[in-house]
Amino acid sequence: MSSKHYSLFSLLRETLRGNTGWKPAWRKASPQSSYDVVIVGGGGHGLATAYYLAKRYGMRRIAVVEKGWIGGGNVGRNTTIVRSNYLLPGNVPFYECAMKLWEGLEQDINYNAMVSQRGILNLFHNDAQRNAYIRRGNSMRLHGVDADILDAAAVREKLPFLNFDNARFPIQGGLLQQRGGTVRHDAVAWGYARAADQLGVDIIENCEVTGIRIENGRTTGVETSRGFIGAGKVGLACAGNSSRVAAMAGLRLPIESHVLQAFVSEGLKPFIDCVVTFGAGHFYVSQSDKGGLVFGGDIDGYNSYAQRGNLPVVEDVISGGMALMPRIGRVRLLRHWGGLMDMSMDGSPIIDKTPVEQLYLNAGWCYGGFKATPASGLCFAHLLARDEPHEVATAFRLDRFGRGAVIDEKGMGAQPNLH
Amino acid sequence: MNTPSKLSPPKRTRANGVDTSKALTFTFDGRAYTAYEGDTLASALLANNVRLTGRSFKYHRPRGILSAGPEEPNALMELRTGARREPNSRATVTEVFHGLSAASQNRWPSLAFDALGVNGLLSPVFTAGFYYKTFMWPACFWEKVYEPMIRNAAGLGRAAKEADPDHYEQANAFCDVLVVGSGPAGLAAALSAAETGARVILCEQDYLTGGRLRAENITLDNKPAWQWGEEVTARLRAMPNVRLMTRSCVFGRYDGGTFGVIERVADHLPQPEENQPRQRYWRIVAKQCVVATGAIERPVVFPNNDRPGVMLAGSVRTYINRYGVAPGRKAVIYTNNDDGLRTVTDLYQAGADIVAIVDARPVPSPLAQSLAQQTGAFLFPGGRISNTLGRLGVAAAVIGNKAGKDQRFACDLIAVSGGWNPDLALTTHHGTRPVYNEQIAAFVPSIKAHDLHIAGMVAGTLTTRDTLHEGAEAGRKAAAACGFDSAGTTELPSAGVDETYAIHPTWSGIDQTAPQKAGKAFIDFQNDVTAKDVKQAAQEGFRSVEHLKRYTTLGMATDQGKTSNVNALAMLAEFTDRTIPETGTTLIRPPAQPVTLGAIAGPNREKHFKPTRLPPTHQWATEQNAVFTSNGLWQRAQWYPRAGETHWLETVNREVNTVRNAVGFCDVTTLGKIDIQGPDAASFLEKLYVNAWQKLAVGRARYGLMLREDGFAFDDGTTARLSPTHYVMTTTTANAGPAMQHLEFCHQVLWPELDVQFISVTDEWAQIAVAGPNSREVIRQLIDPAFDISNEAFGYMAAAEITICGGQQARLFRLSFSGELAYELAVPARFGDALARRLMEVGAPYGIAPYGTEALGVMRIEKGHPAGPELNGQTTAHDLGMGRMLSSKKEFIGKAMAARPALTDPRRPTLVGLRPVVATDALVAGSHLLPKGSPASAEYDQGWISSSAWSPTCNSWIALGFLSEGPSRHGEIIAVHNPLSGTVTEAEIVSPVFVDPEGKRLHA
Amino acid sequence: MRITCPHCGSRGLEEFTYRGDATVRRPAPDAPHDAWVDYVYLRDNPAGLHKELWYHGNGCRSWIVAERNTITHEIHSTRLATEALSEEKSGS
Amino acid sequence: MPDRLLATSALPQEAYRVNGMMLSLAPQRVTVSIGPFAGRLGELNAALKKAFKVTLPEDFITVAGPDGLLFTRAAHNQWLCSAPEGTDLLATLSTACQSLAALTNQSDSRVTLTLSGKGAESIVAKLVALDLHPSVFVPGQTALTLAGHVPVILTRHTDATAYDFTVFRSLAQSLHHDIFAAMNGGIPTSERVCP
Ligand SMILES: Cc1cc2nc3c(=O)[nH]c(=O)nc-3n(C[C@H](O)[C@H](O)[C@H](O)COP(=O)(O)OP(=O)(O)OC[C@H]3O[C@@H](n4cnc5c(N)ncnc54)[C@H](O)[C@@H]3O)c2cc1C
Ligand SMILES: NC(=O)c1ccc[n+]([C@@H]2O[C@H](COP(=O)([O-])OP(=O)(O)OC[C@H]3O[C@@H](n4cnc5c(N)ncnc54)[C@H](O)[C@@H]3O)[C@@H](O)[C@H]2O)c1
Ligand SMILES: Cc1cc2nc3c(=O)[nH]c(=O)nc-3n(C[C@H](O)[C@H](O)[C@H](O)COP(=O)(O)O)c2cc1C
Ligand SMILES: [Zn+2]
Repeated sequence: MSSKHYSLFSLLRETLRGNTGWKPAWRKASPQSSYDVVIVGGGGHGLATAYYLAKRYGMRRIAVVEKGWIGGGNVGRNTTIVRSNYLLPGNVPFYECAMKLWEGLEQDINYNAMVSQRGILNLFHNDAQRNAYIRRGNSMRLHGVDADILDAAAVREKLPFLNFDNARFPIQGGLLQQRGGTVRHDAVAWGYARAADQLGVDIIENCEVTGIRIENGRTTGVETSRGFIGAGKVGLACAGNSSRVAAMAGLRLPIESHVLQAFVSEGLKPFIDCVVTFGAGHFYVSQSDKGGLVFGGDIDGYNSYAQRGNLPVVEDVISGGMALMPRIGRVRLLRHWGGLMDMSMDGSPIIDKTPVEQLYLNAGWCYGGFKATPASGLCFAHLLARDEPHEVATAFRLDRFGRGAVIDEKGMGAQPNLH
Repeated sequence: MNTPSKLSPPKRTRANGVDTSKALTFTFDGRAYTAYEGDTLASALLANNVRLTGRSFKYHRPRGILSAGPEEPNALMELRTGARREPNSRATVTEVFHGLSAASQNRWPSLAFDALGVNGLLSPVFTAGFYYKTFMWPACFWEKVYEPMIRNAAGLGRAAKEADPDHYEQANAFCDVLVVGSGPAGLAAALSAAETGARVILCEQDYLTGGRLRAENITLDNKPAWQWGEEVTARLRAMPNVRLMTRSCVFGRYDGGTFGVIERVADHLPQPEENQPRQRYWRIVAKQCVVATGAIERPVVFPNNDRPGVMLAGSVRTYINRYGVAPGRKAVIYTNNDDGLRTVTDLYQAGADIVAIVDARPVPSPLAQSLAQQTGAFLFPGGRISNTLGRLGVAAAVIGNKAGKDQRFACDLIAVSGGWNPDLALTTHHGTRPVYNEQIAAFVPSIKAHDLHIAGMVAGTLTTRDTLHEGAEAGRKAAAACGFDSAGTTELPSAGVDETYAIHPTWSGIDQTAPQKAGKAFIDFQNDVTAKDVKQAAQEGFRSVEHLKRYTTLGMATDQGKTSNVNALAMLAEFTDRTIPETGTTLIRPPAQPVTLGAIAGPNREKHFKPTRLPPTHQWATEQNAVFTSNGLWQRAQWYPRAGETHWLETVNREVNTVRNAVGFCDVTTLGKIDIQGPDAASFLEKLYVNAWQKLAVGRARYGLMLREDGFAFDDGTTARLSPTHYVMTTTTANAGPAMQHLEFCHQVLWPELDVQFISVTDEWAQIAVAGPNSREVIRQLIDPAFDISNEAFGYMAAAEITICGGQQARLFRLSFSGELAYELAVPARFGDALARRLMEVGAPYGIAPYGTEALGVMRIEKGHPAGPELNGQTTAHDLGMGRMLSSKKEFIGKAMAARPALTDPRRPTLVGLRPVVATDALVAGSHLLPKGSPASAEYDQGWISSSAWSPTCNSWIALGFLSEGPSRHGEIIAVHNPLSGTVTEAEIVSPVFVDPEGKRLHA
Repeated sequence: MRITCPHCGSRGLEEFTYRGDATVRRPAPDAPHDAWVDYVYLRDNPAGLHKELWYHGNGCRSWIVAERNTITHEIHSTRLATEALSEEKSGS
Repeated sequence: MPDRLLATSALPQEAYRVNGMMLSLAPQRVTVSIGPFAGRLGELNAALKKAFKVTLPEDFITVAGPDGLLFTRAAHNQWLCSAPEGTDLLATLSTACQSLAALTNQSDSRVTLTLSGKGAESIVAKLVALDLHPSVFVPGQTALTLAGHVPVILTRHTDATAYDFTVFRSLAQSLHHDIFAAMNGGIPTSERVCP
């Protein structure tokens, strides 16, 4: 038996063998001349799509083409928060579908992605925020999603070190989703890649899509840095680069690309055992299994493809952290980085066909697409296989902007940098 | 100082950086030791023969001091105690002060005996990425068993438990030329730039300038090189155009020539002096920058290369020359380049025995031969160290000769040099990856930027002489780019002997055929990543350097791979049959060194996290014992409790009743006020608001609603016309800023042809609402007799400029948010306080009382006025029951998109009032509305409650909400679901106007 | 990042607010629905030079059209929106 | 006839002194904003020239007219004109400018704090991200900028070591606290204090 299946047993056996039997987690595939489906983008969404296409929809001859190394995009640079605490009916069932898939992920793909349901607590600091969270929590409950409202005393019991007594905006309570939490980001990419690979999907790294070939209004394949690859269907899952790739097919999207930064502190003995978001500033935090405080805040706020941010946001985020947790004053920042957000005009995603035949789009995830990964993959696979939206993704249509059926959780309107 | 003799450190010789006349005492793990001023914690521990300083992250291996700088991966400690506890502090850059207490971390029960050292035994299982392959069964065990186990072992030091008691500052500085680093390159650069007259800032992270000049036993102008450094430093300090910042680390290069810098103002003191910041975060904006950050030495990878006593060769020299401490008495030197051989000389001169010189280069080095002869050391040309022995530190080295035969040598120090890596972090922060330079076997900066110059060791330049020249040249060029030209050239000292640096890289440093027999060969010390892990990762397909990093955690520790990255990727290249350039290197990100979070936040903490805006009556309200609440940045009185009132609701009910039955007043200054003037002012308003404005009469006000361009409601308020070309607009408190921005956008970008001017007058006018049936009488007491405010002369929605109190200029508006007869009276802000006091006086006979935002809120709900919760950015004019306000006769912002089908769908939830069937059943805002009798499930969800209150006027709970087809459902009983609290309440759908629907009161 | 306000000179990012693409033009009131959808929602979102609107709200309150490279963040030019637009209207 | 209302200051009158510097409330002045209507700047300047022998400064500086009048550029198309307490400035300007500009009373909108003393520049530098070098931010110059999170009109006195922070009245206490905290923190040792 090869060391393909992961388990404690295989681990022990390999230990005895000096760890010489491990196989590559996924093959280094080279492009074939054509596939039934080519997914552009080896991020979480692209890889999950390929996996579900093969696993649930029985498709074969699938390729994922990735311009760099898989997981080098946002799936590998996000703050790992998963939750389904949404308000609007277009969103809740979809994110809850994702949450359920996370809950069974390890067994499904035989990879420990460390899905950790340690809870997510959104703090509120005034009555209006509280009422908005009650509305949201109730919406979740009506959709069968877990939600609880904590008052200030309950929050204090849970996280006694937050700033309760000397705060500019005192904590009044929080909305807790206990099933929310974190998932080890890289493992999601690697786990889906490995699982898809085992079902025969070609994962082609260092292969940049440079053009989309369209003949008679119909997509026939993609031009890449490694040559033309023919495709029955092409699915775009390029996150922050969606507009650039869609432009290859002459499409303009309701999307702007923005930078979001993330931060990690030096490793510390664990003291935060859930995800906390500050309601009076731009700050959210969790503590990784290595001990680093992983945190973030607002987007930098201007169009960018640079994958790095600027100082004002660094200051804004860190002062939010200090306002919330004055005990971290002497803790040090270890590293900060950025990712490219595909900020849509209403802050919600798009999983839909495009006006170009056989070209499909999965985009507009803003800063919240990591939590969506399994459902996004499933629904995109469904759309690619069946040519109709999955039942939990019926709201994510491209024409919703024209119709006015926008899904605007924050009520910020058509300005991507405000979502 | 009276210290026991057994504590006195060995005599320091030649130390150019410590003052041996000033002894200090500090403790490490509770034991007291002596140090001198100028010592780092590391140099002091070494001087006291303390070698074991920490435990590694994963295997809890004993670790000692590896380096003498910020790259230190091993000697991390908790400094200070209590609220000032500072985890993960590198002993190598910690200045000792009298009374410093340091403690080792990540060990239990003690540093010498660490129970988790057993992890080392499990290391064959704990291979790269092992956790991805297991802990999956049973599923529920992850959160309950496995993860807690992992988290129990996670982390290094402990964050303080209490709020940081120190304070921090931010500051800005600007210059022509920023020079980073004060080694020979940086000093020469700063000098040559400064001599042109350019404004120069020199930042050095160390507390002393000089860089390697202090570490090396070399001369400049026939004097010890460090003396030249001190002279130049003194000259720079004296120049008026130079700012010299020591203890200041440039941690990041950001866009637009902006650099982030942390100055450690008081870390070398027991605690900051009163009011002194602990650290200061600088934003430095430089037109040009010279990066002269030097280089970091690489360790060599060999089995058990992590024992305390294995130290970087260059750091050994630093301890000898700068601190006067020889880190060992019997030394083995292991090098693959000439630079490492200097350590032989320095150690020998410091009185140490040189046991062996292992020169890994295949071609024997003549320098090594002569040094061996001179020192009597065994020489192993082409040799390697195949193992080390010792329990809590090195006791012997096993050295293999060229032929592979092993020999064992007792020693207490192994000085290693695998070559030098330019410290090029700042050159990569914009994403430029460095390129590999074969000659020095290291990555060098590749960046080409018009505002960045690179000089010295960081550029890969090796000799002191070249470094000096390159520095001076860089400084000159940088200054010239700012328009400063110098006639002369900077005078540079003459360097002594030319150093040589012939390197032959020894990447794996281990016998590839049997790498792990002897023990683990560490690459990343802190994260315990070994050569074997790299090999396994490659085997599992993690061939990209970035994959390798993430799969093995190599380079992700507090040192960010400063000593490990290049060794690792070179080894990966070997394992995957690629060249080093093909393999590439991982991206370096800011901060160049870990920076204190408190410093970045600066003074913006606790109560000063954000500024506070105070309305003009704040002081008065404080005297009235008001309870305050934040409304954006504003502090507003929420209610005014009186003696005997036991619950806030009692107070609020009284305030509401006072307004409804007598008269109350409330400071509404916080509403945005914009003065709009110009021939096109009316046309401008027509564009902004959905409703018509041209025909509004002078002296009248009108309610207006603004949409966003996407057709959803943006803001509302009343706007009054003071003259044909003059209006005053009010906005909500929350949208005062955004509205101003919106107006500027409309004026400058959309309709620049409109001749209109506007300016905020929010702060200019103290505006107080006076409401209640007695309000007219109260206003009459104030108003000058010339003005007639009878209902006939000054009806509902009238507006006038008047005088009060004997000539005081004021504005009076007859507006009502409460639904009562009401006015808003505005006076210049400085009179706001006096106006409140006067209202109390003149209103007393009429039963006046102040009311706060809570009563205001209750009354606006009673009257059905939308506010923030209704104008939440998701609602349309139609939803708010204002669909008919949308003018069909004119163009306005949002008109086109408001007509989209989904926005005009009659099934959209629309504003309604709700009244519980049982008056005392609370209606909770945020509850959802479902048809009576339907299951609590989203498919039956028809709306929600946006605002609710106990209405003392109706003697019932009341609420505003949005309900599908609401207006046609008045009278229906609906179920109000609040599953969060498990309650379902029945309520009747009613008109949103609960009080005085005919508007009699406000027209009274 | 620093932006040169034509009035105030070089200032830090924190003084400005962003509004995105400066090339979109508000359609005529009677323009077809699609033109409005385009204007409000669709963007080129280029990687490279981008003409964009910034508001110097914590300064002189000017709206500024900046040409900025979205890959390098380098700003090539800044102009007052009023001037840039009036030029466009006069066709120069 | 009721008594006149008494004015209240947004901040206590007393000056704060620390580390050789002083933070004080500048004397209250009367202020009116001038917003020239479209295409009327030329006429307006001519009218101002006639009435006060000055024109609105194109640069962000303050120019002095007769009787203690000061004109400061205060936005892209707005100026603030101030005069000593007691002047009926709005009337004076209305006469002079007729309908060439929007005039709005701003006397109570803002409060001016003066920071003076040796080293004041380094305190300003803690709050304001502007190059304060006297060759760049020259004496007499004005900048609309942020002091920390608070928008201000910053003016350097002609005697170079004093600065005026003109701030919205509601934010005056907050800014006062911030400046005072910065003063307390002292002058950075790397600072070159202009004599
Ligand atoms: C800092 C940060 C924090 C975040 N935090 C969270 C969080 O806490 N919770 C959450 O739910 N979400 C979070 N997100 C958002 C989330 O990471 C993304 O929405 C999600 O990962 C996007 O989907 P993806 O994984 O498929 O994207 P990616 O991983 O970005 O995948 C897209 C891939 O497409 C590839 N590609 C692009 N163009 C081409 C081309 N021409 N040819 C071939 N390949 C191409 C890219 O290289 C990339 O690998 C965060 C994002 C960032 C940056
Ligand atoms: N020939 C050889 O084998 C060899 C090898 C190594 C060094 N050297 C010698 O070392 C010297 C190198 O001179 P140099 O000036 O290039 O380097 P340096 O190491 O002397 O000086 C660099 C300085 O920059 C500082 N620094 C680094 N990063 C910083 C940051 N982010 N912020 C603030 N300060 C920072 C360091 O503390 C240090 O003081 C030369 O004399 C050279 O000959 C020679
Ligand atoms: C959840 C999470 C935790 C991280 N923890 C660490 C860490 O402990 N140490 C570290 O060096 N980097 C850490 N990183 C950051 C990565 O090193 C890296 O910066 C990030 O994946 C983006 O890649 P890039 O910087 O190469 O662009 C972490 C990243 C994420 C998403
Ligand atoms: Zn400006």
